[in-house]
Parts: sequence; structure tokens; C-alpha cells
Amino acid sequence: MAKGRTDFLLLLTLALALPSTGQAMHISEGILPPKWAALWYAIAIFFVAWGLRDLRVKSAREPFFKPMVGLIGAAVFVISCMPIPVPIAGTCSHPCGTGMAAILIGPTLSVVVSSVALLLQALFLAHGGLTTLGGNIVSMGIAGAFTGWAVFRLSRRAGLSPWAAAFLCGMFSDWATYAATSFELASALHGNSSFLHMFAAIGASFLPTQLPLGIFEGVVTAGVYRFIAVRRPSLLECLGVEARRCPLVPQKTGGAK
Amino acid sequence: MSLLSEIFSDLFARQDHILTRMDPRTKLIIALGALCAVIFSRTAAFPLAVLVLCLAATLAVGVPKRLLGLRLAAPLGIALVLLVLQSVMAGTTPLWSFVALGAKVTVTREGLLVGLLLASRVLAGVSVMLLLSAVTPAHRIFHAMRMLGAPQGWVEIAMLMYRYIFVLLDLTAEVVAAQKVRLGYAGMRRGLSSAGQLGGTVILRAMDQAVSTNQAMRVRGYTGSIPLGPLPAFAAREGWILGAVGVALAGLFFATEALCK
Amino acid sequence: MNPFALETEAISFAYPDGFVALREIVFRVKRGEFVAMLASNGSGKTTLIKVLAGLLVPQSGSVKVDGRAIGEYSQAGLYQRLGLVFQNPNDQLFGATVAEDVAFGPRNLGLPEAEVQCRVAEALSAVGAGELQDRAIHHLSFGQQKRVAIAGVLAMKPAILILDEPTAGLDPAGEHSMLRLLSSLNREQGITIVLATHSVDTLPLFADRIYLLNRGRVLKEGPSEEVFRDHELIESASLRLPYVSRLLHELKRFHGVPIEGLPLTLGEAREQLLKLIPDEVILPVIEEGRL
Amino acid sequence: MNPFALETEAISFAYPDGFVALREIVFRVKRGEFVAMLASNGSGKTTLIKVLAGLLVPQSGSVKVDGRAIGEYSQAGLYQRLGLVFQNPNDQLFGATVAEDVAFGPRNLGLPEAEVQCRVAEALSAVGAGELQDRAIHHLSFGQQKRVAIAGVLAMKPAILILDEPTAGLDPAGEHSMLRLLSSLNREQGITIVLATHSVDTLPLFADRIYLLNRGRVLKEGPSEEVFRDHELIESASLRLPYVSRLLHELKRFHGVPIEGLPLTLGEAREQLLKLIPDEVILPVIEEGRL
Ligand SMILES: Nc1ncnc2c1ncn2[C@@H]1O[C@H](COP(=O)(O)OP(=O)(O)OP(=O)(O)O)[C@@H](O)[C@H]1O
Ligand SMILES: Nc1ncnc2c1ncn2[C@@H]1O[C@H](COP(=O)(O)OP(=O)(O)OP(=O)(O)O)[C@@H](O)[C@H]1O
Ligand SMILES: [Mg+2]
Ligand SMILES: [Mg+2]
Repeated sequence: MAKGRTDFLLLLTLALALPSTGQAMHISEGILPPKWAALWYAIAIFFVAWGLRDLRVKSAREPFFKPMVGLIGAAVFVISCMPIPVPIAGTCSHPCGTGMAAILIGPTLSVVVSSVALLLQALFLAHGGLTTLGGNIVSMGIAGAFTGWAVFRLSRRAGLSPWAAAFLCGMFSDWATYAATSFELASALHGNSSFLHMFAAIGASFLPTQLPLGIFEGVVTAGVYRFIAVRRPSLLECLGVEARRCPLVPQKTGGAK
Repeated sequence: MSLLSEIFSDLFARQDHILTRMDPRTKLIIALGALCAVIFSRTAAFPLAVLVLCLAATLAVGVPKRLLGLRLAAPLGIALVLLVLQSVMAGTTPLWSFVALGAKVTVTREGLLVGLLLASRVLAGVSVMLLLSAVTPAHRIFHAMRMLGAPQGWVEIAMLMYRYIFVLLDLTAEVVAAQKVRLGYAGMRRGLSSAGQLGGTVILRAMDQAVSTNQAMRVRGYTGSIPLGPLPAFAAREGWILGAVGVALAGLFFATEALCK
Repeated sequence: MNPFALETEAISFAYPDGFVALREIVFRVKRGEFVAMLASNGSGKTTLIKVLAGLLVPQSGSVKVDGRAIGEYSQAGLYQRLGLVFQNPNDQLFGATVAEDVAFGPRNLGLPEAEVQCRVAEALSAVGAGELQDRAIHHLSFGQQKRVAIAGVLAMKPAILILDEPTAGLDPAGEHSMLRLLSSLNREQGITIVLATHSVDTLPLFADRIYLLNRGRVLKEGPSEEVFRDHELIESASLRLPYVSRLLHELKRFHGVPIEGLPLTLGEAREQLLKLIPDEVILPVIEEGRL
Repeated sequence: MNPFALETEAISFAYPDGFVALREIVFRVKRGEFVAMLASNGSGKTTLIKVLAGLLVPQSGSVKVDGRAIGEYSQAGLYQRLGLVFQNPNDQLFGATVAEDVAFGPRNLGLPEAEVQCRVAEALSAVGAGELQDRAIHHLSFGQQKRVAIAGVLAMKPAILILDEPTAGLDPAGEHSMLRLLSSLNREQGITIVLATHSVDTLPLFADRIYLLNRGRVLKEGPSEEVFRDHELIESASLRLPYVSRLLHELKRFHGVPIEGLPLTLGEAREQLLKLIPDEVILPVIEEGRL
């Protein structure tokens, strides 16, 4: 009985406190115990290496690819720093931008780009950390990017309009990020109590803010996509998002895809 | 936005003093060592000692208190939550209890200690990174990582991103201002749609920039990989520094761990 | 009633990294005036403009718009009075088409759609871009984009229009027509105009008053003749006299040609020179060319 | 030996969207010349420059560099001969620090590190930016960025330097020192210089020859006096005469003042006017001011 009550209170504290710390999606330095930090690092390194292999292959074929990835990475970093208004929490939150990145440059390169972004944020903004970098890459990079990318592709294949697909991509990539973060936090912090309890508690505490935040991320992603599609459809073609033909690189055929 | 560019500035890392002159590899290894020691620590004493040392050093190299406060705000919040959470969650020795919302909450000694440990680890870790970034410009950190084995492709992307983040931040500030004077953020719905336009503008500009940057790179001989220059040799002096600081850290670690058992 | 559309008391502003961009700037603009800030690169024009528009808050001093402190206005209230046009048109055009972009501001004001359409048409015709209405933004030329950016702000019907380097990047014809446009907005619609620039040649013809800034300070302030009279000051601010003035100034200084004052425009210079050149020299033949 | 550093035969270029940006352009530059493309916005300067540098391939016509078709060069070979400076320094500065950025080109050439460092130092001192070496790019002012961008290209030791609007966005002092820098590179190091611009006032002083472009065509080509002689052509290209020329031209045209030819620079204008103004009028008093 007492156990249940404590859990309830726990949930309440978390619900009030975690989101208000602003950067709840980054796992802060020092939270992950060594063995978990190492595990997440191992997974992260595998995916980053995969992304780097893609980068090498693609930029050998088309040197244009490397600056494009760097610039889109910078843009996604900047977008992830944009405050967007959140009515329920009464504050601003930041979009993750990983869904958008996954649409534009694919999931594996998004992981590479997120690893750089997360390192910069850890060093210069005190968001996240070095020992938790692996964990953050797994949740914010890998989970977000692959989910978002898969959702976008599947919904396009299912015949949804690009806007709707972009919306779903943004929303699910955001939710996936939070699910992964909750999982990592719970596994690190559950201590003597049960992991499932903790996971449920942390997950539930994120829920009230994360449900709307995911929707907002979806709306912003769709807005960004729409803006690009209206203003410069050729760019989407160029990145292989919509079609194959790339008018940007006139000498080469086939474009940057 | 302005808050961001304020925090995200490597101005202090470009001053000239002992710590900025040190080889970035030395600093990176020391920082990593300190961070590992922090997460391996079993009592709050070592992290707290690291915290105090790093904060003192950060202030000493001239980072304003206000900026330090800004950077520490989020981690402080997280540390507090961890402390509260852990102290009511686990443990057997009750310290005191109170009734909240009809439930009896007991703060335990063990819980409090675990909470304190976690909170101190968070703050210590963050302070180490703040010090590192306050005395090392980002591009030197990237070089150091390359020397320590980070793949070339990763470093190239990191350098490009770092360079153009500033260009795009300026752009973002400009676009936000232009939207504001046309009331783009009056209300939730408009705010969201303006955020979409803003993100779109940033990405479009980034892509255009990529096209022209690629051309400018080609004109200067780029064929698919950015040359990063040779790696300087690791000076003997740096080895001594590394050894000395390493021994000092280890000493501090074992002393605090033993004393506070 | 307070005659000043814009008024500041000794504004100082430092960027977060500690760089002091504005030092005790006193800046006053009367209603209906056409005022220019003249300064070299990095002197603080853009910073001052952002402070005047309430986008940056100065560390000391305050800005008054129409006699009321800028902080007392609501956002909508402020930006209906004061329009701001940035230097790069690309950064301020958000719609897919010209009409959609110009409607951005009025829609944000929550106006009924009929009124919005009416304002869009009005603003576009004021900048002479009526026929661009349905064009896509990214198909416009640079000069056209600049005009549309101004229309987007005019559609909010501001009484004060502030422009950051409106002629930068335009070719001579574009520059001239932009200045004529601003001048007609000023004269015909009575809009108070403040602009920042470092192009000295065209300014004297249009601006009622010039603020000469350098390194965040006001070096001098007054009608253009007065500001340009002090050539050394102008040069110390990394600027120069308009070319025609420089020609006449050099004639006076190095060759002792007696020139009164300092002609700043082509017309004035012509008059002065004609006074000096004896009538006998002038060929009557070419008079015919005048017809 | 072929005297032309750059030579094209009737180049035409259309963008993928079908817009024809260049029509049968014949463009020739001798070794050691200082040539300017003068044109209004959207006339195709940037497009022509990119075609000359091999970044865009024309649909018809071809470009020869030093007498050899551009397609025959290897990329490294071509860009060691021909350097290109873009209008926006952001495009070109992608390194984290000044020294690293300038070293990009030489390192791509595979030079030994000592040679790279030597070239970096040389290039930076050539543009007068030696002391900026260790600064971060994002902490430089606009004018400094432009100089560093030029240094990055100079470090490749090109024999031909092509610049897209090198003075755009600079204040008068910056503009002047940029042109002096280019002129000294031209004279002292013998680098062939080609630049695009729409600022007419400073050009005649520096350029050996001017190509007047409009809507993708060469309207006229020749030394500046020749190109500017045809004012109507100049105006039809949305440009204007330099202000001093305009002053003297108006005096001649509207008032019959007999002026020979068309003075384009301040010095020439002064000479002409002094010839017309009778010596009696000149005050000897002010002569003292000359000392
Ligand atoms: N965000 C910033 N942080 C720090 N310093 C800044 C910032 N923005 C501008 N500055 C500095 O403030 C000074 C004034 O800049 P400002 O942009 O107002 O000049 P300006 O007169 O508009 O120049 P320009 O003619 O180049 O547009 C410059 O020296 C600039 O380096
Ligand atoms: N990528 C493109 N696709 C289609 N048209 C283009 C493209 N780039 C430029 N143009 C068009 O080609 C013409 C020439 O452009 P260009 O940039 O060469 O002119 P410019 O003389 O450099 O002008 P400015 O002085 O504004 O720089 C313009 O009318 C422009 O609209
Ligand atoms: Mg400015
Ligand atoms: Mg151009």
C-alpha cells in the first residue's frame, strides 16, 4: 500500500518537476551509471559508424553531399534551439528537429549530425553530457531519426499527402525520443524499486507535456516541409525526398541522392 | 534566441592564459578522466570536490557569474529533482516523514545519500564541461578528438556545422525580428505557423548556402574531403601535466572515497 | 502635443559579450520628417534601429514613440505605429506569393479578410508592385523583393517607417527609384521615414536631417549641409563627401577657386560652377541640344 | 603565345528552369589586365563569372583559360591558375579560424605543411589581414571577412583573380581600400583581375577595360572613356554616369559649357574646370591652405 502511495507521489513530483527543468529530453551529465553509459555508447558508436560509412560512400560519388549534410546539420541544430510556445506547460519548449533531419538527409546521417549537435550542446550549453552522450544519441538521434524516417516513408507509401506524412514524422519522432529517454532514465534510476514501475512513472510524468509537444513538433515539421515544398521544390527533389532529378548540380546527372 | 547566442559563445576560450595554452588533448583526457571518476564515485564527496574546483577555475578565467548561473540553471533543476526523488524512493532508515495529499512520505537516510550522490554527480559533470568549454575553443576540441581517434568524416561534419551554426543563428535572429514586427508571434496559432516559416527559411538558406559553399570549396580544390592539417606532436611537457593532474585526481578520488565510507 | 514621432534619451546598449554598440545616443525624429543615419560598417546602425523598434532593450536610456515609452505599448499597438524593414528581403518574406506575404501582417492583426485584401492592394500599389500580386516570391528580382518587403510593412499602416539600408545591393536605377519611392511615401502619405545607409551621394537630395554615427556615438546631427560641412569629421567616420562636393571642395582647397559653402547635389554644383565660368566661353550652339 | 588569360567564344547559358541568363557573350581578358563587368542587378554577372570559372557549363560556346579549353584542365590545375572570390564571404569562409580557412586551398593541393604555412602568412599579409590569423571567422567584421576570403584564394597563387562584387556592402573607406588592394595585386604581382560590379563611380580610376552587360548580352566593351561616352546606352542598362561626369555632362549639355570629351575621374574633372575658370577669379589667399 505504502509502495503504491509513494509511486503516486513520485509520479506527481516527476510530472511537475521534470518537464520544468527545461531540457528534460537531454539526459544530464552524471546521471547514467558507468555500465549503462557504456552500453549506450556502444550502440551509439555502431550507428554513428554506419552513418559515417554512408557519408563516405555518398560524398565519394558526389562531393556536394558533405557540405549539404553539414549545413542541414547546422540548420537542424539552430531549429532545435528555437523556442516554441507550449500552452499547457506555460513555457516554451524546443523542437528536436530530428524528424525533419531524417526526412531531408536520411536516418543514418541524422544520427551523425545529432551526435555533433549533442556534443556541442553538452559542451557549450550544459544540456546533456559527455558520459551521457551515448545515451542521448540513442534517444535523440537513433530513436527519433529512425522512427521519424520510417513513419514518413510508410505514410507516403500509404498515400498520405507530404504534409500529413511530415506531421506524423515529427510527432512520432518526438514521442519516440521521449520513450527512449524515459527508458534510459528508468533503467538508470530505478535503484531498488522495480524497473517497470519507474519506467511507467517517468513515462507517465512526461505524458501530459509530451503528448501536446509531439503534436507541436509535428505541426512545425509539417510547416517547415510545406515552406520548402512551396518555395523550392527542387531542393526536395535534390535530396531524393520527392523525386530523383536534381537541378542543382547541373554537370552531374542523378544529383545528390 | 539572444539567450542562446549569449550562452553559445566561445569568447572566453579565446583569451590567453595557462589553461587556454594547454594542449587540447591534455584537457580532453583530463576532463574525460574526471567525468569517469565522477560517475564511478560512491559518495558525494568526490563530485563535490570536483564541482568546487571547476567552478573556482571557471570563475578565475573570467567567465561572468551571470553566464555561469545561466548555464548551470537547468542542471541545478535536474539535480534538485533527483535529490527529492531519490530521498523518498528508496532506503530503510527513516529520517523524517510528513503527510502530503493523504499519503505518508518518508525521507530516508539512504535515499537522501543516494539523491545527494546523484545530484552532486550531475553538477560536477556539468562543471567539468563548463570549464573545458571555457578554456578550449570548439575547433580545438574537434582537433583533439581527431587526434584521439575520432573519424575524419565526423570531424569534417562537426567543423562545418560549428562554422555555419553562427551564420544561421544570425539569420534566425533576423527572421524572428522581421516576423515580430509584423506580429507573427501574436497568439498560439500564429506563433506555430511562424515557427514553421522560420524553420523553413533556415533550412532553405542552409541548403542554398551548401550549394554556394560547395562551389567555393571546389574553386579551392575540394574533391570530397576537407583537409584538416597535420596533427602536432604531443609535447613532453604535456605528458608531465597529464601525469601530474591524473595522479592528483586519482589521489583525490581515493582519499574522498576512503574518508567518507 | 509632442512633436516627436521618435525620441530617445541617451541610449546605451551593450551586446551580451560585452561589446558596447551604442553610447549615449540621443535620437529625435519629428513627425513627417525624413531622417537618415549615416555611418560606416559596424558603427551601430542596425543596433540602433533594433533598439528604436523595441527588439533590443537598451541598458540605459529609453525610447519614446509618439511621446509614450515604448514599453507601454502592446506589440500590436507598437507595430501598427512603427514599421521596420530589414536589409535582406529574403529574411522577411514568408508567403508563397506576393499577395500572401503582404497579407501576413494585416491577418496577424486579426482584420476581416475584405480589409486585408484592400490593404494588400493599397500597399502593393504604393510601392509600385501592383502587378506582382500573384507572383511567387522566389521568382522576384532583388529590387522587386525589396519593394514587396516594404509593402508588407506598409500594409500595417505604420506612421513611422524605419529601413535598414534600403538601397544596399541595388543598381543605380534601383537605388534612385527606391529613394524616390520613400520620398513619395514621406511627402504624399506623411509617413515619417528613418533610414540607415552608408551611401553618401544620394542622401543630401532626400534627407531632411542626417545623424552621423561612428563607433556607437552620434558625431554630428543636422541638415545635410551642416553635417557634410565638416569634411574631416566625415572622413574620420570612414565616409567621404559626395563626389560632386568633393570635386568642388578640391577645387576650392587646392586651386583657390572661390566656392561658397559646399554644394552637395548636382544642381547646386552646376549653379556654382556656372557663376564662375565666364559667359563668353559658353557656346551658344549647344543650346539647341536643350530642346 | 596566346596573349589572353581568359577568352570565350559566344557563350550562351540557360538555367535549368529555361531562363536564358547569357546570350552569345564574347569576353576576352589579356594577361595582366584589370577588367570590370559593369551591369545592373540580374544582368548575368554572377552567371558569367561562374561560367568563366567552370562552375556552370554553357549550353554553347566555350571558355579558354591561358589558351587551353577549360575542360582540358584538371580541377587542381584549373584552380591554381584561376581564383574565384564570391560576393558573400560566408560562402567562402568555411574554416573555423582564419588561418585554417586560408590553408584549405594549399592543403588541397597537397603541399607540404611548411609551404602551406608560408602561403597562409603571405596571402594574409597581402590582403593586410596578417594579425587576424588566429581569430574565429564568426568574430570578424564584414570587411575583414571579405579580405580573408580573398586571402583564401590568393593562397592558391592564381594568375587570374575573378571577384563578384568585391565592394558590395562596404562603406566608402572599405570600398576604396578594397579597390586599392586589388589594384596593387594587379600591378605589383601581375595578377590578372576580373571583377563584377554595379558601382560606377570608382571604376574608371581602376579598370583598364569595361564590359557593359545587360540582360545577358554585352552591350559595349572598351576602355572606360569609350564605354561611358554613350550615356544613353549606360542609362538604358539601368546604370548612370559617375557623378562627376554627370555634372560636367549636364553643364555641357544644358548650359553649353565647352567640355572636351567626358572626364570620368575627379582629377580629370578638376583639370577641365580649371581650364574654364579664369585665373582672375581664383583667390591666391587660399593657396596657403595647400601647405
Ligand atoms: N550579436 C552581436 N553580438 C556582439 N556584437 C555584435 C552583435 N551584433 C553586432 N555586433 C557588433 O556591434 C557593432 C555594431 O553592429 P551593427 O550591426 O549595428 O553595425 P551597422 O552599422 O549596422 O553595420 P553595417 O553597415 O555593417 O550593417 C559591430 O561592431 C558589431 O560587430
Ligand atoms: N538558379 C537560377 N535559376 C534560374 N534563374 C536564375 C538562377 N540564378 C540566377 N537566375 C537568373 O539569371 C539572371 C542573372 O542572374 P545573375 O545572378 O547572374 O545576375 P547578377 O548580374 O549577378 O545580378 P546581381 O547584381 O543582383 O548579383 C537573373 O535574372 C536571375 O533571376
Ligand atoms: Mg547593419
Ligand atoms: Mg551577382
